[in-house]
Amino acid sequence: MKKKNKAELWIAFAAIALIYVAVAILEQTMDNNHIIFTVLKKGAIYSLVAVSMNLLNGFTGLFSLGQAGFMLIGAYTYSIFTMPTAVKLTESVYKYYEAAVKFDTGIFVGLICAGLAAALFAALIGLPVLRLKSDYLAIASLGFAEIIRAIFQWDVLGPVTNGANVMRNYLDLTDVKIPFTDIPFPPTLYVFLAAGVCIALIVLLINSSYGRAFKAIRDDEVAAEAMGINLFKHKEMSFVISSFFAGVSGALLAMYQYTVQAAQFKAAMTYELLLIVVIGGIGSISGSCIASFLYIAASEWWLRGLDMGKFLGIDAPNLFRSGFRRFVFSIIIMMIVLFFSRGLMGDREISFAGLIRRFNRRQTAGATKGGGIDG
Amino acid sequence: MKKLAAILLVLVLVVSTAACSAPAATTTDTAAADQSASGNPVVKVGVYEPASGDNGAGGKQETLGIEYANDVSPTVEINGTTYDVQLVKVDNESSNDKAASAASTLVSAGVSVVLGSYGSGVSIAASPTFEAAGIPCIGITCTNPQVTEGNTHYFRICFLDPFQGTVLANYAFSTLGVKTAYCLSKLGDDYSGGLVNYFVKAFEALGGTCVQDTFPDGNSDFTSYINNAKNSGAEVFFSPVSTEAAQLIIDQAESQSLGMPILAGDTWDSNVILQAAKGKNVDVTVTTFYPEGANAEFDSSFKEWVNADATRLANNGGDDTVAAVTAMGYDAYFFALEAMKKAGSIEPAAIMEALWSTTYTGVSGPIALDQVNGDAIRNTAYVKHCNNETGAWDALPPVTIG
Amino acid sequence: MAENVLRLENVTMQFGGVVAVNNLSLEVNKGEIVALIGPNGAGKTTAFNCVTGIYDPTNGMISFDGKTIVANHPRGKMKKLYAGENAKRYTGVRTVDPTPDQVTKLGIARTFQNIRLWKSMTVFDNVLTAKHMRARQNVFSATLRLTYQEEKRMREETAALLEEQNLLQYASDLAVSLPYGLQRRLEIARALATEPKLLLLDEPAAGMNPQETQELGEFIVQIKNKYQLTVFMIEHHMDLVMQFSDRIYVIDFGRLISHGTPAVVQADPKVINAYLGVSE
Amino acid sequence: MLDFLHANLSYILSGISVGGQYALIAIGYTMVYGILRLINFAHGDVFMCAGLMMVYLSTTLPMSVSIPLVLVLTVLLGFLIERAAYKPLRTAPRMSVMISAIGVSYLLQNAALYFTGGLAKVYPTIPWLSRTVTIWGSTTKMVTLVTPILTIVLVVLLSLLIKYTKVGMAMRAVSKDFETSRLMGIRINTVISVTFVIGSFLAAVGSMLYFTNYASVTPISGGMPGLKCFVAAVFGGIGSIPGAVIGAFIIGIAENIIKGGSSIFGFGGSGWTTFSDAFTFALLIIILVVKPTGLFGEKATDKA
Repeated sequence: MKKKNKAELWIAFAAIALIYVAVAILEQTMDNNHIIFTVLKKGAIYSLVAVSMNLLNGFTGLFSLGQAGFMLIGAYTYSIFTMPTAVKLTESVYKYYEAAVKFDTGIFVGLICAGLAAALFAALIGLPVLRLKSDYLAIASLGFAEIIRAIFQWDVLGPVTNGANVMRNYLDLTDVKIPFTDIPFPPTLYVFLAAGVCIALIVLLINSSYGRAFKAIRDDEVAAEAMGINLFKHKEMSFVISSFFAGVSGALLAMYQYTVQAAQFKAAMTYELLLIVVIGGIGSISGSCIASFLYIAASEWWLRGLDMGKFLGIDAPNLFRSGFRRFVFSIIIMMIVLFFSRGLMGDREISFAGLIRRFNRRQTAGATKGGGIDG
Repeated sequence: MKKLAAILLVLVLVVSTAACSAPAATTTDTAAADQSASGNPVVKVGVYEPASGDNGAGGKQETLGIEYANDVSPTVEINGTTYDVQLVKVDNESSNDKAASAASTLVSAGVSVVLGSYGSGVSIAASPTFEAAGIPCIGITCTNPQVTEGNTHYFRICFLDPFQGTVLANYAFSTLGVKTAYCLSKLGDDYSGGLVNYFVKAFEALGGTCVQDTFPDGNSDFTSYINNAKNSGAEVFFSPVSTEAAQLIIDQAESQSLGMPILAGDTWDSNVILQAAKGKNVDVTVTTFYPEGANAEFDSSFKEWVNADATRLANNGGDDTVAAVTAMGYDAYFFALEAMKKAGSIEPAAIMEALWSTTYTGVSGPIALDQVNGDAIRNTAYVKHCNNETGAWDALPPVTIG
Repeated sequence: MAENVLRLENVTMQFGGVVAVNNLSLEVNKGEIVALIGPNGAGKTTAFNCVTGIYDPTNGMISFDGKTIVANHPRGKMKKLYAGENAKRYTGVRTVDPTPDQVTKLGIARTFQNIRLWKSMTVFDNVLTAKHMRARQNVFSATLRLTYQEEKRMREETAALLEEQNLLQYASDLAVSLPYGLQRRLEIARALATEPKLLLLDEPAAGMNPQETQELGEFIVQIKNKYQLTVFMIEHHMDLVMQFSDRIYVIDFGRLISHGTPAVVQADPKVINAYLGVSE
Repeated sequence: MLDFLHANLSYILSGISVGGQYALIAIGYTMVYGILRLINFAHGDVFMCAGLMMVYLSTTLPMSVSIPLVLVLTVLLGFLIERAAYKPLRTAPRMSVMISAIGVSYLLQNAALYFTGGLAKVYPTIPWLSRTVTIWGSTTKMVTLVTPILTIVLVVLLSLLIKYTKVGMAMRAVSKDFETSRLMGIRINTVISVTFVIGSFLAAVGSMLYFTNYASVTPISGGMPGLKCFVAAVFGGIGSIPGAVIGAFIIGIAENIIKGGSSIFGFGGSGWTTFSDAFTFALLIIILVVKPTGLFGEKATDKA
């Protein structure tokens, strides 16, 4: 049994390595303005948030809807930290306020601080919120996300957050350099690496003793507590870690978008993420990743034609007008929710043994428990 | 039930396979200059405008101007070659967070130049995406200075908020003779926030005082703001917000009997406002880029074009009023063509270079750009007053500064 | 007198106006197998829940290994509502209200009346997860696999424990896919994985036939000796209780009505009345 | 005190008015939650759809026809949503149903976005309700006065219905114990449908009052009011109808006082309005932490 697991692991590593090589090659050979790079970058960022949300909702069984709030904290922390001091001192961004933060950091430090800031807020919010049960937790975390948004828009904090106005001119994806050189780092590959490392850490966590404790809490809180698992400590841990990665992904989103504004991080964003998690399968890391890329590709690329008058070569500007894409998209989502309520992957992970088994149509008893992992 | 489920399943499959085959269709479009039906090479012009959300109404009117111009002049001759001009339209949904992805759609469609957007916020938010792709943009009616400040790819053909704010402050202080103004802007909105800021600066410099307030996104209850204005002792209500909010403000101003004139910027120059204010006891004055009637020829031919098609008429708000933004959109299109001719190329980089020295005389007046930020040198704003009986604009004397 | 491991002193648990456990005092000595019996609804599981920290008793004290682990007196609304005895006795005592995991950490493990295994986990993971509490690691070292030796040790111990329970062959099956009897046994194995000194079994023989019950009894004695445990159980199967327990406590309507060796209890008319109803 | 009240009467009037409208929506949330333990995220969007129906119907039909028609259509919409999106998931985990609710909300918003073209629609004027009246020096619309009265009348009627009719008793039974009620032969599906019908009806009435006051309907018009009404329901104690009504009035009034904060209290400038929405959620979190069952909620018994 152990040997087979190891083989699976190596195949998974090889598959992931292959994906990275493919991304690197694609980026060097194709026109970088092609929409596919938008999909890849945004998809990777959404994968990270979806996985972090899955850690909380899928693996620990905490139905939290605060993800957008933590992304906001991450995005703002990152933009405040990495905006060059010279930019802060001129009027170009802080138009109506005098910037209070008078230092700047590099990208890496910025990303870490983004995660830490989100984690810190999560630790504070977790104290009251995590004692609540299911729906109440959902609605309270949603409420906290809204409060965070209001705080970041408050004009009293303007010298730090630029009030409700746009943050820009911080270090973005085009500012990433290959270490010790001045050569720009391929942006898509960078996003993939950053998100990949984070997701790998989450996978390691889930497969560790702590991950098992989280699952125990999800399956049966009373039994978990009776077996010596401190509920609050572990819930808080899961919440803080999930928020850390939500913060990092917020920072990555800020890097990708070039500009960031608090108004973006509404409840609708959390719903969108939740739908991604559900489409991928609650409790499946690979499902969340696949669903993120599909979701982004569909909304940004494949279905765009529905909005722009022309789809599949059919020219019908009166039918395919603005908004049709989202209408069709929401119907598809509704069908997935109703008819495939377990999502693409259920709570399983992609595994090659599983794929081969399915291919051979030989269903064995153990088929539901593939052991491989995939980024 | 099962049957229904099966049918739905098939439907999903069809849609998703359709979705999967769609990229083939879009990728063929991405080459920069392919052949059109007429056999001419094509130059793509991106239309980056909101068609939905807060600024949807204005965005549609601005787009109409561009479409009309495209109808009038569907080709352009560059260095002896005739190109068909193809408009690539994308809806930025008036939302800053949709800006980046809408912009990258245009970038990946291979446009040579981008026109828009109505609303400064989305322009600022999308600016870096266009910058990274090296595509020049021409702001049509986005008046916030930050759109063009500190960059070399964003240009603009209208006046700026510091100018507009000053005009409005002068109008309030000198013409209306008021000393206290209540200023309402939308939280996190660059346009209204910026204009209020410049208005306040100018108004206070004249010796007046201002009370400022903001409302959050999605707010539709303005009664408390109107009461705030009344209680603050203000004599004028300055709210240069989106037309969406404007409708509500006008409606609630009447029911709460605001009792003071309302002053606003270019966004309110819209038939949406006229329709909302018609027959109501409100006093609305706005500043704008172009007064209807300034160019009779343009007005009448545009009206004819709009009335010829029900969709156009709907996009223009249901009547054939000529909005200032429409005239500006019309001018922006020709300004872009002029730049292409000057550049002698459809390469974005060449057009960007040429834009600095492009000049053009449009229906809204002569356009030339300054050499600092690429802003139009304009010193005239038109002032209009809403006639509550006829539901039309009455022109007041235009204001020229400097 | 033998050293007592668990000691309940005037424990009263009142929900609103209902007194579920009334002034219960009992002792469990080291190395004993003690049974708590009583008719349905007598308050047995409630008493267990007071010990394991799921409930916070309204009044009374519980000590384990000579240390007070639970102490409470009527507070707040209960001050007025309290219908039990000895209300004033513990007012001076500092309130101790542990969470279940703290109790488990002290060395009290339990099973549940209605089996509560972790549904989505394999047999192996069910036991392995119970070892989490005593693992010497933190979240960083565990995630980054810095303490992989600890993990290895836990896995080896889990395998050994399963082997001993004859469950190793099912290690990679889902826990809930096991037959009922094995699920009970797995629950005991999981409790053992927390390295307890005192094992609380809530109706371990529920739903078993006489033969299985007999085997279970022998098994309990066997693990008791092997791990030097003390066992305190709730049980309805009188065969099991009479044959294997050293002492028995009988409660009815939350009150202790009898206690002593199986022979003594069996002969007590109060016990017979409680089970069969008073025949006056 | 009286002076203060007089000076700020207009804020309080707006608060009472919007509070009453919130109450009508909040009842829908609290009833559905009471019975299905489901946060019906789509309820706010049903409210928005009722507004849009009115906009479209009134262009061709007279008011006397469109008002009842809107009520009927909204009820139908609520009924259909329950049948299509919630009923198939009756045995699924609660989280799935909640996600389905989010999906329906997303669908309704996007459908509205497509059909309206993303533009705000002007709500028609309902003649009598839109009249301007002056009370004690404050001007307002007739609807401001009508709302609280109508709300209270409807709530009383609803309470009577729940207390004395057979279906009302069934509702109470189902909300106490879903499984046992089913075993006792109560037709669960009928009860649930009736709940949705009542909820949607009240939302439709609420939409008429709300949009008469704030006469523009956009696809996201239902979002914020929906969320606030849910908060009102939680605040009052979910499952409790008087609780939802009182919660809604408190939130409506408090929100308007905060919007007028700088004028009423004389300090803080425009900082107040930033928090007018956040305040609602702060209130929610405070009540959840201090008294998780809300003001009038019953304590849920949890089996260990």
